Amino acid sequence: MIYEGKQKIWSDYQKDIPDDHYFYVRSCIRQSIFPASEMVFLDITRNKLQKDFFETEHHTTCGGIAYHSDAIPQETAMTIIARQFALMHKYGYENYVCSCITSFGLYTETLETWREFPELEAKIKEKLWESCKLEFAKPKYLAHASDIIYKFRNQIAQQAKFKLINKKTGEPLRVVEHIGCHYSKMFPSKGFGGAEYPYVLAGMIEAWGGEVIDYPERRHCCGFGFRQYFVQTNRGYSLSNTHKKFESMEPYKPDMIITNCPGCPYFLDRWQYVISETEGKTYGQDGHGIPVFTYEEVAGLVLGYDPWDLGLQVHQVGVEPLLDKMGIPYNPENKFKGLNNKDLGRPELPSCASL
Amino acid sequence: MEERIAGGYDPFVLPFMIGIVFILTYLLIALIRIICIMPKSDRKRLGLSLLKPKIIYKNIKDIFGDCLLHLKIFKCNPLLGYMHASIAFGWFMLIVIGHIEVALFTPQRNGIIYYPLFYRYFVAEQTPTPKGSLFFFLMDFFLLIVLSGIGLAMLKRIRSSALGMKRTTKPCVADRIALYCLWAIFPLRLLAEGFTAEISGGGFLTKSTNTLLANFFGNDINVLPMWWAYSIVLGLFFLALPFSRYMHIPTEPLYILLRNAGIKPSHPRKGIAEAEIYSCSSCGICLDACPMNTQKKNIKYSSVYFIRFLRKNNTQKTNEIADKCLMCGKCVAACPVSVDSCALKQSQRSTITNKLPYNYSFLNDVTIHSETHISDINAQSGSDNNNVLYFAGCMTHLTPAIIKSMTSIFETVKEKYVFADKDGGICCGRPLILAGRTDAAKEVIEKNRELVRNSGCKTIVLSCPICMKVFKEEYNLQGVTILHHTQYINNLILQGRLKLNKSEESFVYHDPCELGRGCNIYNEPRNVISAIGELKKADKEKDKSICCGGSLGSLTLDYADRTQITRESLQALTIENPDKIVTACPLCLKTFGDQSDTPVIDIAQAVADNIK
Amino acid sequence: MTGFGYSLTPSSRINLDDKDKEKWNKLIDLEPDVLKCMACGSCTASCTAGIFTKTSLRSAILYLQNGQEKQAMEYVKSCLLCGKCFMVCPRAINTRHLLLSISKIYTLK
Amino acid sequence: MKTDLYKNYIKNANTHRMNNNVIIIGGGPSGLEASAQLHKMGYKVFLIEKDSQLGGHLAKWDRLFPDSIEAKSILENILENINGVKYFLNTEVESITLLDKEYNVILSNGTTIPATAILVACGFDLFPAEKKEEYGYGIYDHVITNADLENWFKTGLDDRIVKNPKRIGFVHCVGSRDEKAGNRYCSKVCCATAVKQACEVKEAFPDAEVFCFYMDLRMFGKGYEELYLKAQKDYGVRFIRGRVSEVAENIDKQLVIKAEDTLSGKPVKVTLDLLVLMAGMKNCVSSAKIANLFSLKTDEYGFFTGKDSIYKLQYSNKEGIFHAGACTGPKTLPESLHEARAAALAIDNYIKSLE
Repeated sequence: MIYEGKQKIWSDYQKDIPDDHYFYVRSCIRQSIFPASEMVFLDITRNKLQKDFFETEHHTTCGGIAYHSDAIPQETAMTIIARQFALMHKYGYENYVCSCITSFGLYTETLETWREFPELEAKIKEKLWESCKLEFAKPKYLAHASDIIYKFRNQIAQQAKFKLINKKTGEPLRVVEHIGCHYSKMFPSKGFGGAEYPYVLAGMIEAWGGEVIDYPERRHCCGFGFRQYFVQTNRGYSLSNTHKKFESMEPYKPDMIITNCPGCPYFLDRWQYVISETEGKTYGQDGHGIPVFTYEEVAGLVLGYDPWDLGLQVHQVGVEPLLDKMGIPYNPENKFKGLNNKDLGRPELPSCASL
Repeated sequence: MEERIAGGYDPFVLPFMIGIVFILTYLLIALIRIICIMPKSDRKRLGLSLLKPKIIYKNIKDIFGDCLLHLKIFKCNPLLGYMHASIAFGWFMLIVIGHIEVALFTPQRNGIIYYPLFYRYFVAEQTPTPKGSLFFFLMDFFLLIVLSGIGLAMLKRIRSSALGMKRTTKPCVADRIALYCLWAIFPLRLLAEGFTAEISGGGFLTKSTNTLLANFFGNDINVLPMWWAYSIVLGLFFLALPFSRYMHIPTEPLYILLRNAGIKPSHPRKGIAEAEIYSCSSCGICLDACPMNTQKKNIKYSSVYFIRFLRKNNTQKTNEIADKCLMCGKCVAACPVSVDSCALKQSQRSTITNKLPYNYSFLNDVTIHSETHISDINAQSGSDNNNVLYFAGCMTHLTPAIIKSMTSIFETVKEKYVFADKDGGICCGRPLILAGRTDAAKEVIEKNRELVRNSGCKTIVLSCPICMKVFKEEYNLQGVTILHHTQYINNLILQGRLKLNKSEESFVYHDPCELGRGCNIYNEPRNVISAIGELKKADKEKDKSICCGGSLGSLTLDYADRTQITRESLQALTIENPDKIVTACPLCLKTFGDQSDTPVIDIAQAVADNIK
Repeated sequence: MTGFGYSLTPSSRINLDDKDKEKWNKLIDLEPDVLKCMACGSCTASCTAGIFTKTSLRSAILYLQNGQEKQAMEYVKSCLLCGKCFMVCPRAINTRHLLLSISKIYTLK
Repeated sequence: MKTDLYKNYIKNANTHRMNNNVIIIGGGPSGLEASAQLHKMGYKVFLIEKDSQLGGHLAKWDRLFPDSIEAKSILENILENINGVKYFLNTEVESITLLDKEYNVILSNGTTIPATAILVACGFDLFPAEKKEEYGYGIYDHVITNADLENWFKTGLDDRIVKNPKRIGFVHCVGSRDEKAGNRYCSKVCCATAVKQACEVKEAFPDAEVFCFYMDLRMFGKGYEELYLKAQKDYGVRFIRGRVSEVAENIDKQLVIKAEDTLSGKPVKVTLDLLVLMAGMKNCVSSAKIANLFSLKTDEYGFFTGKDSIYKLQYSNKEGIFHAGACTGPKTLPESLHEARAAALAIDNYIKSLE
């Protein structure tokens, strides 16, 4: 792998991200599965980076899951999106930041479609007024939340308490970055680094001391694929795709996986457990799985947040070996304690892949 | 004549005796082995055949004609025929007359095996008698005949072209020993009898030899050494015989018996095959017959070498040659011993290909195209049973001109026919047989037979000679007339159902291997062509016709070599500059069509073009 | 082990890294013409058995090239050796010998 | 006396040739050949080459399809005939003015040349293979282009080619017939080049397996189909009908190729030790500048358009300016040479017509 070659591509795929004042919208899936991630994101950006992030309870789903499952027509999805943009406008913002990759992809797709087909934009404008009586507006900048962390990765590195470095050996951790398919595969120019060698997560890893792993199936989908997971008979297919990725990354002995999509960490994490149960195979060291994180979780760890405050206890693959490697202190007893030390109960211990 | 040596024995007979005892024992064991290895049905067949007067007559005729007089070689090459006949028949007569001598003059020595051979040494005529002179003359006469044959044989070895052979076989070591012994036997006999003639008396040859030699060498010292030499050479010959090509001398009569009994080889080394391969005299006539041999590199694939390697059990070589052969049958037609090397090669292929897996379960679903074609509804049509079943065959579907012509002929004569494989049928099975896959072929044949039987047709017309051969030989369709379209058209002409214009065009007819040598159909196509134009002669015709090169017989012959054969064949066809080349096989038509400068058409096309 | 009601789906991908070259090389030795195929499909189009089955020399060669021996045999097992494919092959591939050779080599244990 | 008269006659008949300058832009095969022809006719020829050597791509090539003639020998043949032609290396056209049927051309080296006719023969550039990011040219260690391979054939120097490669792949149509790469056209020569190079590389590494991934095999010229057969029969090159869509590098730095074997309708994966990208032809980098300076018409890809595509291909839309070779579209070498001769004749006729 010739690093200079990649750098050239990275320099070709850059985009403008405003410095401040963002309208932030959450992700349906992440709110339920990785709730702490969005909390940490807002905490970091607001309190550590001193940025203005606004969010409103009136924000709804973008309709992406229904759209990609062919449950709603495009116009419906577009009208929902137009409403989110209208809310942003209503609250006086023009920089739209979303937490979800599916949403990001759909927003990009919608904006591009409107650009190509102005008559469709006009129609949606009308529909928005008919249904919500809101004023149509388009964001000046559209960014994914990972773009924000990417933009401020070096500031985060300056405030870092821990690095993506094996504290014992001093060597950088080997990190697999997995980019959500809808981040840049549809519109390569809309993502940092383009579609072939996206830089958005790789940049964070580099800035925080880790080493990026380039494995053959790095481009492959996590296996979610919407319909492949939603329909139970198809789940074997979803599983097989995840399996393919792990088989491909195995020789590189990754220490961790970082993702920037709602579905990916979920499937890369949960399917490791299923593979270990059905195939008897694990991909991490000593019979463990490879811990999977969202980029906010990693940013949080680097900045010294308590692992259990980051919600790492809800991961299927135990994160403790990684915390040990990075030298992050944690109290094992607190792992399953919720608010006010309320016992959350312990998961039935899987036969492998977890701690 | 009276016995000269008391006891009728001399040690010099010993080498001969060793030889003769060895060879007789060997032959007996070999015979028992062949009979034992033969499938039971074949044994039964052989036994029954030996009781049938018709076959007995044919056996005697063939043994005389083929083994002694070599009439087949005579037919194609008189000088070569004479060479073979003089040695075989001459020697045979020497033995027969020798025995008569013993029986007449020294009946007390009857049954002593060496006695007739060394008769002149043991017996002398003190006073000339007419009877004695007659025998002296007869024996000398046949000896002379044999010697003349030996002389020609030596000439052939030195210059094969002198005897009309382009090539001759390369002998192996045992062949050489036996050959030189054979060459030496009769001159030595002449010398031995010559030196002895002063004592024993002799005829025109021995007596004059005596006169000539006595002057130079003196008699007494040479008599015994010459008899010793004669005996030793004979003994050596017999010892070398089983390992040499001359094994054909004792084997051929057995092969004739087996062949006439109608037995066919099922394995390249069992039963009749064993007799067949030892019947090959390695004469090399097949070398010139083989169409592949216009290229020197292919000579090693000739039948004679195939049989030689078969004898040596060299499986690799036999497989290689068997796979290369075009199976055109030219060598079989030319073989003086009628060794069916194609059948042997086919069974050699079977040893491998019959083991290969196949799955013909699809055959169950195959049905015949059942639509009856009646060109004119007012036409007089007999009962359904008189329907003609037209089976074009796989290859014919690649030559739509044949199908179109046949359809037009059927319509012209208002034939009520069923076009069996109009929408494609299954293969006839012959290509499988040619590849040695006889077991697989059986399934296909069975299915086709069922289809033909179910159609209820009493006549089947075939356009492909490959189908023709297998239909005739393997299909067992009693009550159904099997006709190739050449025969069918010829019948139509003879019956007056088809009226043709005689054109100004001249045609040459190419005999397809499978139709000519395969089915013995030579005259019908020629009659048909004569009815539509002038029939010109080809350089090689009928059973000497050269394969078109497209044969399905060869498994490994490459395209360049095939093309060479095609050119060769076309050259032989066009020596008289015919306007068109006519053939009767879709494969020949397509193969020639690709290479020929002269237009090539099928006989059906030629006929359809000239319908009145 | 826990059952989930679904499991890994087997891959349909051809992995040329895993191809058994030994048999393929043997086939080339026996009938080098196999290399000449340009996948025109003439053989399949005119195949006698092809009317009733999926017999296709073109496909068989392709599958063998890809190392999928079992599938390849499906395309030749019903061949009648009639030789039409030899007549129509634009590259004069000795198809009948190739078919026999395929059967010979790929059924050897 | 008689010969003198004759010579005189000839001299008079061709005075138009001696009095007129012709400028030829581009020192590749067609520019050189046209120079040689015009020079022989008696014109004063000025050849302008932006590179530091003459010969264009031909000078960088090792052998030529279909019968592997050495490129060097062809170039030597061409160069033999340009003695007496004035040429400038490392030089480009700076400006041009038209003064009464005569062009005044100023070169980057400051020279000013008046010319009656100008032949544009600026040729083509190889498609920059790194633009097809998915193939990883300039990123993976063992991916090279057709030009790199030719250079290796010539010099034996290229670190990217390992000592004993087990498997080598060729990707046809890199940057050709590709809407995404902006080139819908077929580059014409890459198929034959790939097949030629496949044979040559097999000669260099007899134990290697060689794969050619093609969409359509366009072996259109005399001897090309035979070359294809030879590659299959004598070199055992495996042709797979399917375009490589993804290349990845594994931990051993080998290349993992994904394509579809479209003939069996199945995805194919193969691991290679060397991947050769058949970069197609694109318009020359300076063609836009030339087109601008001379007001010449180009097609959507930047290739010059002749007056028509069949009969007047050598004539540009401007009086006195002509085209030859690959500057009007992908051409084979013999075509370029023939066009050069045709252009020379067209120029001669044009200048004659001015008298």
